This record gives sequence, C-alpha cells and structure tokens, in this order.
Amino acid sequence: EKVIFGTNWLAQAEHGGFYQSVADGTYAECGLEVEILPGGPQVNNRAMMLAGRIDFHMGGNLLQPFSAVEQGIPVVAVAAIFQKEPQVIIAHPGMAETFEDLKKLTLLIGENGYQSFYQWMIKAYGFTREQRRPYTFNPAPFLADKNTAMQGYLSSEPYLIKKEAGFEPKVFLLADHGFSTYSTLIETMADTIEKRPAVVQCFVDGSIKGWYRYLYGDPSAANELIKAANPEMTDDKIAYAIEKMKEYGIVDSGDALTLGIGAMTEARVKDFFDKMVAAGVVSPDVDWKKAFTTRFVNKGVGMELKP
Amino acid sequence: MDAASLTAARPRLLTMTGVGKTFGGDVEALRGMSLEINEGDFISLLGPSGCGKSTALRLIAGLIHPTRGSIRWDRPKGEGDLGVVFQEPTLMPWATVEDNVWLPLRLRGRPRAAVRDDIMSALRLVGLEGFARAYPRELSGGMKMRVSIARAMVTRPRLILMDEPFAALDEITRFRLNDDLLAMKAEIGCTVVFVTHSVFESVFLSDRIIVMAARPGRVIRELAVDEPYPRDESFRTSAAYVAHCRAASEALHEAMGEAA
Amino acid sequence: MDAASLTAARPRLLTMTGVGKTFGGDVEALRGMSLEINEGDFISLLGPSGCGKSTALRLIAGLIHPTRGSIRWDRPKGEGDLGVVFQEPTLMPWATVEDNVWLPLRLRGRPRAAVRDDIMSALRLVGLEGFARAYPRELSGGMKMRVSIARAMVTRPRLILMDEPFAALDEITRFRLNDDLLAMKAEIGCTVVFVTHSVFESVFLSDRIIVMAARPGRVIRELAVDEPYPRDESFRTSAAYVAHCRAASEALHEAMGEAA
Amino acid sequence: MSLAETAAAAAADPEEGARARARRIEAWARWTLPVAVLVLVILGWHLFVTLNRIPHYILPGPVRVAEVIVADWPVLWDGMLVTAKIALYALALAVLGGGGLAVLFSLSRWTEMSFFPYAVILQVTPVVAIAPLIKIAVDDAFTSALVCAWIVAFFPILSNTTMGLKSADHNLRDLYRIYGATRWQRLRYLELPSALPYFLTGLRIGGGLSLIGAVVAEFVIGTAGTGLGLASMIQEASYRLNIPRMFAALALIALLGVAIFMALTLLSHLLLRRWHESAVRREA
Amino acid sequence: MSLAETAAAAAADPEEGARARARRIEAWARWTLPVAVLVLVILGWHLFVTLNRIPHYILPGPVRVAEVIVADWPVLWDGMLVTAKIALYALALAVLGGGGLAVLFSLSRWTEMSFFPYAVILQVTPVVAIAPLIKIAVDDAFTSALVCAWIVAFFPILSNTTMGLKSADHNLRDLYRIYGATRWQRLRYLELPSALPYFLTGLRIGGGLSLIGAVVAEFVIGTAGTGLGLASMIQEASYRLNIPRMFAALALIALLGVAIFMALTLLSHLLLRRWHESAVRREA
Ligand SMILES: Nc1ncnc2c1ncn2[C@@H]1O[C@H](COP(=O)(O)OP(=O)(O)OP(=O)(O)O)[C@@H](O)[C@H]1O
Ligand SMILES: Nc1ncnc2c1ncn2[C@@H]1O[C@H](COP(=O)(O)OP(=O)(O)OP(=O)(O)O)[C@@H](O)[C@H]1O
Ligand SMILES: [Mg+2]
Ligand SMILES: [Mg+2]
Repeated sequence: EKVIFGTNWLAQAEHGGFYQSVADGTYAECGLEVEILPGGPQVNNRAMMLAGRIDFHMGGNLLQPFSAVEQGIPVVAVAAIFQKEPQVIIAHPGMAETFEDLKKLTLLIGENGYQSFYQWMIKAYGFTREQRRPYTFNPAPFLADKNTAMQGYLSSEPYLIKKEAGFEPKVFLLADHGFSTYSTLIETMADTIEKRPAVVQCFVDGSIKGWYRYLYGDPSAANELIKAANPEMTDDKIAYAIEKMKEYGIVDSGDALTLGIGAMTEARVKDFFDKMVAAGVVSPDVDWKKAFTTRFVNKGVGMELKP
Repeated sequence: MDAASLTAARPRLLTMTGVGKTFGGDVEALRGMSLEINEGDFISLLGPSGCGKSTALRLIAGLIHPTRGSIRWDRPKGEGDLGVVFQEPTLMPWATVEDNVWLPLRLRGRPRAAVRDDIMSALRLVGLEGFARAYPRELSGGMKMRVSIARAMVTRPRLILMDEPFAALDEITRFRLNDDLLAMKAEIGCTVVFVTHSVFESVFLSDRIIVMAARPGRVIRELAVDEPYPRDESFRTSAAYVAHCRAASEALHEAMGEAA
Repeated sequence: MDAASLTAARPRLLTMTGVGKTFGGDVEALRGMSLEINEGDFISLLGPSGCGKSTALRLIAGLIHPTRGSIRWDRPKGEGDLGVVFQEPTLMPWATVEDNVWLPLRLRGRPRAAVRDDIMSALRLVGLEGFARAYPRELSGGMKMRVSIARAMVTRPRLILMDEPFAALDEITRFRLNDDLLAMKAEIGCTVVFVTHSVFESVFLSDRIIVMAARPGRVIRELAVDEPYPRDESFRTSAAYVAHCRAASEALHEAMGEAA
Repeated sequence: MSLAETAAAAAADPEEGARARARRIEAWARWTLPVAVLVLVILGWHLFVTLNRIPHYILPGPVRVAEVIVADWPVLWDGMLVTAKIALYALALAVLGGGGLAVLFSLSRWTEMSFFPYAVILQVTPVVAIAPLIKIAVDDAFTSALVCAWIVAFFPILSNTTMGLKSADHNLRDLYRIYGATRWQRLRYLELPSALPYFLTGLRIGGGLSLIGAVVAEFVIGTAGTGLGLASMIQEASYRLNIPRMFAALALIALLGVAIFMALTLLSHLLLRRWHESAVRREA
Repeated sequence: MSLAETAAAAAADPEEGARARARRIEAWARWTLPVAVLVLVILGWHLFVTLNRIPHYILPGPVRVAEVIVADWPVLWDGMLVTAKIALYALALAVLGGGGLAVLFSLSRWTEMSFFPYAVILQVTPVVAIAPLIKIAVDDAFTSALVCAWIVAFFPILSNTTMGLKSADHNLRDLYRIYGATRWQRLRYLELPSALPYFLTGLRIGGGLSLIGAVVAEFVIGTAGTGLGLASMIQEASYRLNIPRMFAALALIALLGVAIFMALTLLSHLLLRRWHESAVRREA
C-alpha cells in the first residue's frame, strides 16, 4: 500500500529516521510503500493531509493538534519522535547571558513561532509583541544588528553562523526553559486510524525503527536520499545535526529511554497544555485528550536496535 | 419640370419624414428634414459649415438615430450595397493603402488575390497606383482622401454616400474625379447622396440639390437640375449650367443670411 | 513688373536654396526648390495633390530638415512670431474649443483671463463664438478647421503658415475668411505662406503664386499677381483677376500634364 | 401634455421605443447582473460544499464564512483598515514613483536608456528575497512595508505612463514646437493629457497590485507598529486551522480589491468621458 | 566621387552634418549608456562593500557574486532553465487567458459586467493564501505552479487589452458597421490591431510579473516535480546563509527579467514601428 508522508521542512537530518526506513525497506516489510514529500518555508503540507491528499504529516509541536481539536478537525498525533523541540533562540555573543536577557533585544520570529512558542514566551517571561519582527528564514538582518536575536533550529542556524560569520552564537534551547512540547509528531486523520489502523501502526513502528537505526546504526543510505531530495545538504551539516540531536537528547531522552522512541504520556501533554492555557495560546475548553493517542506507541518497539 | 416629377418615376429607395436630431439635449443639429431618395438619384446636400450635412448623411447610413421623425427604407438594404466616404479619410493606420482599399471586399469574404485587379483599378481611378504598398502616414492629406474614395468605389455599391470627398483636392483632379464618378454611376446605375460645399460641383453632378441652413440645421430649398446625363465639359460652359449655379448660389446666400 | 521686382524692396525674411526632401530613401517629395520670402509677402503654393506643398511648408516651419540644399532665416526667428494652420485640424481632444484657441497664448505664459477677449474675437472671426465650451468631437469637420484657424490668428503672428485652411469650408464662409485674412494682414503687416489647390483663392489672396508639380514635387512656375491691396469683391470681378486666374490655371494644367 | 407628447413620439417611432427600452435594460443590468452572478456563485459554492459534504476545514461554506465575518467583525474591520492603509499609501507612492519616473524618462531619453533596465530589475526582484535587505536599510516597519508594497505596484504605472507619453499625436507635437513650447509645457499640456488613458489603465492594475503588495509586505515585514492587518489574520487563522476565518479575511481582501478597482474605474470614467474614445458614450 | 559629393553636401549644410552626428551619437549611446551605468553601479557597489568592510554574509561584493556565478554555473544554469520555463509558460497562458478574456468581454458587455469583478478578485487574492487550495485541486506540481504564476501575470494583459479594444477609432467602427462587418470581423480587423499597442504594454508588464509569479509559485508549491528553480535556490541559500549564492541567484533572476523585457520590447517595436505614434521614428 502506498502512503505519503509530508514533512514540514526541506529534507534534512531531522527527518533522517523516516528516510532510513524508506532506504532500508523497513516500511516495506509491513507492506507500506512510503513517499516522503518535503515541505518548505511557505509550503503547507498539513492542508494536503486535511484534504486527504496525503496520509501522514509531520507536525512541529503539540499546538497544532490542539488547534485542530478546537476547530473540530479530526487530526490526531500518533507518535512523538522528538521528546524535545529543537527550537532555539540565538543571540550574538555577549548580548544575552540568560534567557531573561533576551527581553532587551529585538527578536526575529517567524509566523509559526510567533503563533506558538512566542505567545508562551510573552506569558511566561514577559516578552512583548512589539519587540518581535518576522523572520523570513534569512539571517542577514540578525547578523547586521547585534541587538537582535532570532529563532533557529538547533542543528541549522548556529552551525551556519559559525561557519559563515565566524562567531559562536549564544544558543537557548526553548525546551530547556520550559517549552515542554513534543516535536516531530506523526499526525494523521482520525478517519485513517479508524479505517486503517494496521497502516498507522506499520508506519509508526517503521519510523521508530528507522530512527534507532539512523541514530545508532549506519545512516549513509538515508543521507543519500536526503541529499538527493535537497541538493544543498552536505555531509558535514548532517553529521553536525546528528551530533546535536544526540547531545541534547532530542530524540532519545526522558520517557523514550523507557518506552522507546516516539513515546507520549498523558502527563507530559497535560503539563504542556496547562502551560499553553496559562499563556492564552490555547483555550481551556479544548479537549486536549482528543489531540493524541498513545495507542500506537510506548511499546518499546525497536529498543533492541540500540547498542 | 420640377424636382419631384423628374425623379418620381423611379422606384423609391428611402423616405425621411420630419427627421430631427438633437445632440446632448441642446445642440439641434437637424430639424424637420423630409427627403425622398429614389433609385438612380444623384442628390447633393449643399450648405454652410455646421448646417447638418454630415449629420443627415449619418442618419441615412443608419449610424445615428433620429430624435424625431422617421427614416424608412422602401426596399430592404442589401448586404454590401452601401459605399461610404466620410469627411475624414478614416484609414486604418496599421494597414497599407492596398489593404485599406481591400477592406469592404475583405469583409464580404473575398480573398485579396481574387480582387487584386479591382483594388488596383480603384487605385488607378484616384491616381495612386504607385502607392499600393505605402502606409497612410506616408501620404499627403489629399492622397489619404483619395484612398478613402477608392475604398468606397471598389465595391461598386448600389447606394453611395459621400461627405465632401473632393474638398481636399485640387480643381483639376476634382474635375476628373467628378467625371469618373458620373461615368461609374452611369455604368452601374447606382444612387448617390453627395455632401459638398461647392455650388459648381453640386450643379455639375446632381439632379437634385438640397440647400441647407445652419442653427438649427434644416432644408431651406430643393433645386432640380433637370439636365440630361451624360454631362461633360460642354455642360460646364453652357448657359443652363451658369443659370443653375446662380440659382444655387442665391439659395446658399439665403441660407447664410438666415444663419448669420 | 515681375514677381521679383514687386517684392524685392521688402526686407528678406527667409531664403530656400535648392531644397530637396526625400522620405525614407525613395519618395522624392521635393526637388530643388528655391524661394525667397520677404517681409509682408503673401505667397501661395498651388499645385496638385501630393506635389509637396505641405512638405515645403513643414520645411519652412523647421519641422523637418532638407535632404539637400539649405533654408536660411535672414532675421532671427522671434518667439511666438509664427502662426500655423495644418492641413488637419490638429485639436487637442481633451480641451474645449476655447482652450484650444488659448494654446499659443498659454504657451507664452498668458493667463486665460487676460486674453479672453482675444480668444473670443478670434472665435467670432470664424463664426464659432457660440461653441467656446464645446469639445472638438462635438464639432463638424468645417468647424474644427475653423477652430484651427482661430488658433493661428489669435496671436496675430508676424509669419503665418496655412495649409489649405479653407478647403473644408463652403464658398461663402471661405470668401469671408479670405477677406478677413487680408484685413488682418493689412492691419498687422504679417507675412503669409498659403497652401491651396484653388486657383481663384490663390489669385485673390497672394502677390506671388508658386505653381508646383508632382512626382517629384518641384516648382514649375512663379507668377506675380501685381495688383494692389486692399482687394475686395470688385477685384473678383475685374478683368485682371480673370487674366491672372487663366494664367494660374494654365500653369496648373501644365503641372498636371507633366505629372500625368 | 408633455407625457402625451412623449407617448406619441414613441408610438410614431417603435424603433426609438425599442432603443429606449434597450438602454433602460442595460442601465439596470449594469448593477443587477454582477449581483445576480455573485448570488449564483455563492449559491453554487454553498451547494458544492453541502452536497459533497466538504468538511469546513477544507473549504468552509459561505454561510459559515458569513457567520465568522459577522462574529469577528470588530477584529476583521481593524485588520481591513490596516491593510487598506498600507495599500492606499503604496498606491499613492506608486503613482508618484511610477508616474514621476515616466515623466523623468520622457524628459530625457538618456535617463530612460540608462535607468529603465533598473526599473525592470526592481519589478522582477522577488520582494520576499530582498525584504531582509530592506529591513536592514530601513528602520521603521511601516516604511519598509510601504517600500515592499511600492516595489510590487509601481511598474505597471511606470510602463503604461511611459507608453502613453510617447503616444501623443505627432501633429500636435509639431504644433507645440512651432509655438515654441518649453519641454515642460509640452509635457504638461500635451503629453500628460495624452498619457491619461494609459496612465489610468496602469493605475487600475497598480491598485490591485498595491493591495497584493500590502499583503506580501505584511507577510515579510510583519505588523510591528502598524497593527494587525488582514494578511496576518490569514496567516494566524491558517496556522490555527481556523479555516473559516481565513476565508473571511480572504473575502475581505477581495472586497477591498474590488472596491479599490471600482473607485479607480469611476475616476477613470470621470476623467475620460468627455473626450476619450474608450469612455465617450455613442449611439449604437 | 560619391564620397566627395557627400562631403560637399555636409560642408554645404553644417546643420545637416550636426544632425547626422547627433544621430550617430544616439545610436551609440543607446547601447553604451546602460552598460556604462551598469559598470558604475557595480563599481559603486564594490567600493561600498569594500570601503565599509561589509561582511559578505550581509552584502557580498560583486566580485564574490561573480565568482559564485562562475563556480556554481551548472547548478544555477539548471535553476534558471526551470524558472524560465515556468515563467514563459505562465506568460503564454497569461497572454491566452488575459487576451482571451479581454476579447470575450469585448464581444459581450454582459459577460464583462458579470465577470470582470472576478478577474479583479483573482488579481488581488494573495497567491500565498490560496496556494494550498490550488495544490489540493490540481494534482500535478508543475501545473499548480503554472496556475499560481498565471494568477499573478494575467491581469495587466487583460486590463490593457480591454482598454485597447475599447479605444478603436469610432469613425472606423462606423465604417465597419456600414460595410456590414460581423462582430468577429470587427474584432479581428479593427479592434485587435487598435488594441495592439495597449496589449504590448500589458505584455511587458506581464512578462515581469510572470517571472515574479514563477518565483512565488516555487516558494509556495515547492519544488517537487519541477526541479530546483532559482527561487528555491534563493531560499536554500538564504536559509544556509550562503548569501553570495543568494545574490547570484537574484542577479540571474534580474538578468532573466531584463532579457524577457528586452525581447518583448523588441517584439513591440517590430510590430508597431510601421504605424504607431509611439514607435514610428520621426525627425526631431
Ligand atoms: N457628436 C456630436 N455632439 C454634439 N454636437 C454635434 C455632434 N456632431 C455634430 N454636432 C453638431 O451638429 C451640427 C451639425 O454638424 P454636421 O457635422 O452635420 O455639420 P456639417 O454640415 O457636416 O458641417 P461641415 O461642412 O463643417 O462638415 C454642428 O453644429 C455640430 O456642432
Ligand atoms: N512622412 C512621409 N513619409 C513618406 N512619404 C511622405 C511623407 N510625407 C509626405 N510624403 C510624400 O511626399 C509627397 C508630398 O507630400 P505632401 O504632403 O507635401 O503633398 P501635398 O502637396 O501637401 O499634397 P495634398 O494637397 O494632397 O495635401 C507625397 O508623395 C507623399 O507620399
Ligand atoms: Mg460635415
Ligand atoms: Mg498637403
């Protein structure tokens, strides 16, 4: 059976596990032919899933499943590949020592970030709307002005800034400051779960195994696919990203250590939900339990692949 | 023999009854014009500038509609039966002289190759055979007008409407074209309504002269030129010609006097 | 008294020597034209359609440059000394009649209020005082041309170039405007170069007639009309007038013959 | 009496009556027809959505969108004001910039030869790509938004006006030369009026583009200092999967665009109706 | 002999000589001037960057950009082909769509009244917002990219052509009526030639916009199935902080835009030079 998985960004190491299973035939073992459809800054693959044009979508964090529930849209998160969202705030060296120091700076935040974590930053830390400028995924305005900080992805911007601008920026991982969402969620429609649970299970299991193999085995086949889908990707970039994922425990930390990659727990989701309600990002009326299901994860699948 | 009896025997083509035309609510361009056009008539509209000659012609052509009164065609207007020369050359700037003359035939679906001879002989008639490939902007004022005349002639229409076609031409060319027009009329038996401000031209060409006055535009006299066709140089020097010219000239003065 | 001696006493204004004009490399519109214009002259260019009259006028106006020969101004061309009537009315469609006539004065920086009387009297001259507020598209062909004439007259220029200004007008209006033109010339002593295809008009108006022939355009005869000004109706019926007309007419026939 | 006369005239000339009727019908259709089509389109949309049971998060029905517009009116109205403000400012700048450049180019062929290519470059450069540079160069967010919107909108006005200035009648040009018009007079009294119909067409294109420009600017420059515009609302609603609201904002943008277009069409009609072929009413 | 004659003529008429010289200078300046300005701009850019020591990741100097263009030529060239392909297809569609609609509207005033508002709506709707809908409705990525680019480019052509069709000379219209032209003949022989200058101006605007449209389409549709275009490279490069390469891609887009514009200008000149005021060469 053919299924399409839409990511939310151009092919990169953060999608490695999925490519791994495509490359080594893990999905095919349970009968799935998976096509990965890369996203991009202006590309909206979630709409494609809502329209039934693709089967699975890679969600950035839990806020969107919450929104879906609020809007009565039957989108459900079935696995959380990243235990921590690799979302960072980057500042010039010497401009911010603590997270609080960022409040003095102008922040370049993309639209998605503004609608999600930035709302939380406003509530939890007292950042303001006025200090935010849109980030169009071009770091030049940040580099041009020391008094700005910008959003970034753990494995991308810090590396680039170091390589191109020649300085080591100060990096704050939001997850370490209380933004407790899961990330790289596998989302699908409730309908799919109901009618094709085997397909969902197969895709989730295949992805989890892929991630173990990608992180702890030989990622070269997956990397070839990534480089093919995104010619700009380089080996050293990928290597850096894998290293950072491991260093910060993005994928394999917390619950994942015991329940296996992809783990989700109600307690953790509730914790995040409460924070977001407090931040005014999500309405308290939302039935947050509808946003995800643990039916397909927490089974320790693939843990044997870990050395 | 008066004007009516001269042409009454011919079948009626068109009847204008009490036609009035007012532009934009206040400019009365024409008032109470009644006119009968019979087949084979050569009718001249003569009058001072602004007296409604062009307006009358456009009414006959059906381009504008009367504000009062009515215009009735007594026999169905056939396709392509009409030829027209406007007061301005009205050429298509993007087309060569040849293509401009081709237009009425083209609109009837005649391919250019099939009618090239017609086009060339029409151009020869107006002395422009050497300019077939020229564009309108390369022509002098009189030459443009001659292209327009050739275009009206090329279809040999049954009814031809001409609005001061020869005004921009020198007398000699004008005389020659007068002769050619009469020859064509005799040959195909067409009907002509001809606007002019030249007394001599109107007398030489027409069997009826409608003298008009301005403000408001109206008919003040209808003169019959009951002289036989064909008319030639000898007619231009005859006593009858002079008498008719005098009568027309007097009517015109009357029109001007009233207008002043 | 020949043509040269008649006007030789007046100061020279402009000299054309062996002027030729070829368009686009192959159409020879004018060949070897030499002409002297003295102050106070009334010169008519007479000739068949397409003989280069308009071309000659545009050369004098400095709008086009000769391909051969030279044109020399013998006294500096002053600002606004020139008035012009083109063969086409050349009105601005977005401006009222009044504003069109105002144009030459406006270009000299005269506010409309200050020259309203001049504008109205120029319009009165051409019989259009009632149409000051009309737009060009609301005028008849002859009326447009009269606006153009009013525009040329309104500045009372020292040199006035007119390209068949009266061709679209009836004889009576034409005669009246001929008289008015001569009156104005007498009053302000201006120089006129006048293109016409009417033998009668050229004889009545001018002291020199340049008869031209076509293909290639060239001067074939220069006739002096050595009759005193002011000229009036009585001149039109004089024997001298008839004689001059005959001479001009012959020259014109000659031009046509050669051209044919 | 006068009524009887009119009736008699109509009776005497049935054709004239028919024409008068046709005129009346047209005057009436000019308004009712677009409205009727609008109603049909909305009805078709409604039926399509309900009959195919399209879920509201893919394509909301018109009823739902209308509900959202009513419910969220205060917010949407504020957003519309913000977007309209940027669009109108940008249009004004585009008129000044595009028209001004066209005039400059017409005054000096050398300038035109040298700088027209740069106008083309400005037109084809993707705003999204150079927005960061603009942000670096221009401090104020509102100003940078204006610059972005201007870049999008100015070219049609420049291009059309340039063409219009060149299309002035050559006989009139000659006339102006003979009467010793200065370059400036020729421009003011001859070339600008000649260019008017071209300019107005460019203006109508520019009107729509300035709105697009305002939207794009909001996307790439953001709303800081200008308040939340419709574009931001679209983005926010789309992010929150509030698709009916996204459509509501889209509908208001469309409405704004049509309103701008109609206003400019009216302006164009008023300026041209007395003399230009395209606008003068003639008898058919 | 002939040479001596020419010399004599020139000597006899110094003015004519001066004019000939002016003509030669102009013919020469027509090419050298823009090039000279280009050189100056690049030099200024270079000096600005080097004197202010602007780091290359903010604004790279021209030398660096040129190096990147040379070094990455194979990739950039492929990207240019992809983008050019979408832009040209979109332009062709815009000509068909915009021109076709204009003709349809001119054939039936009722159609125009009913549907022109929708053309305006299409123009002002932000492509970014409706791209997902397009992608849902249209399967093929290339086709959706084309649809996006078309939406951006068609309106100026529609608008200008509509204006042009209405601007046909009324006397010529009357002539056609008298000679019993069918609606179709009038369109073909009268209205289309009259509209040509307007259409060509619209085409030149549309040419630039179709390139913009191609870029936007690449942004919002993604690259799947269409290969990597210049827009994706800009995004990529900007995201990777490879700013010199971003500028290289931008420069190529600008170049492409200027090339399209010049080709259309040439076309316009060839079509109009024999008869239209704006293109006919006259003596000054
Ligand atoms: N479209 C129009 N709108 C308003 N008034 C008009 C229009 N057309 C003509 N007129 C007026 O109608 C009157 C008659 O015009 P018409 O063109 O019929 O005169 P004409 O006899 O042909 O004159 P000419 O010999 O100068 O051509 C004029 O006073 C003119 O101003
Ligand atoms: N711009 C041009 N390009 C090419 N040929 C031209 C141009 N202008 C005039 N001619 C040619 O030059 C010749 C003379 O034209 P001109 O306009 O001077 O004639 P004219 O004597 O004024 O004639 P008319 O009495 O018909 O106005 C004509 O053969 C014409 O074809
Ligand atoms: Mg008339
Ligand atoms: Mg002439």
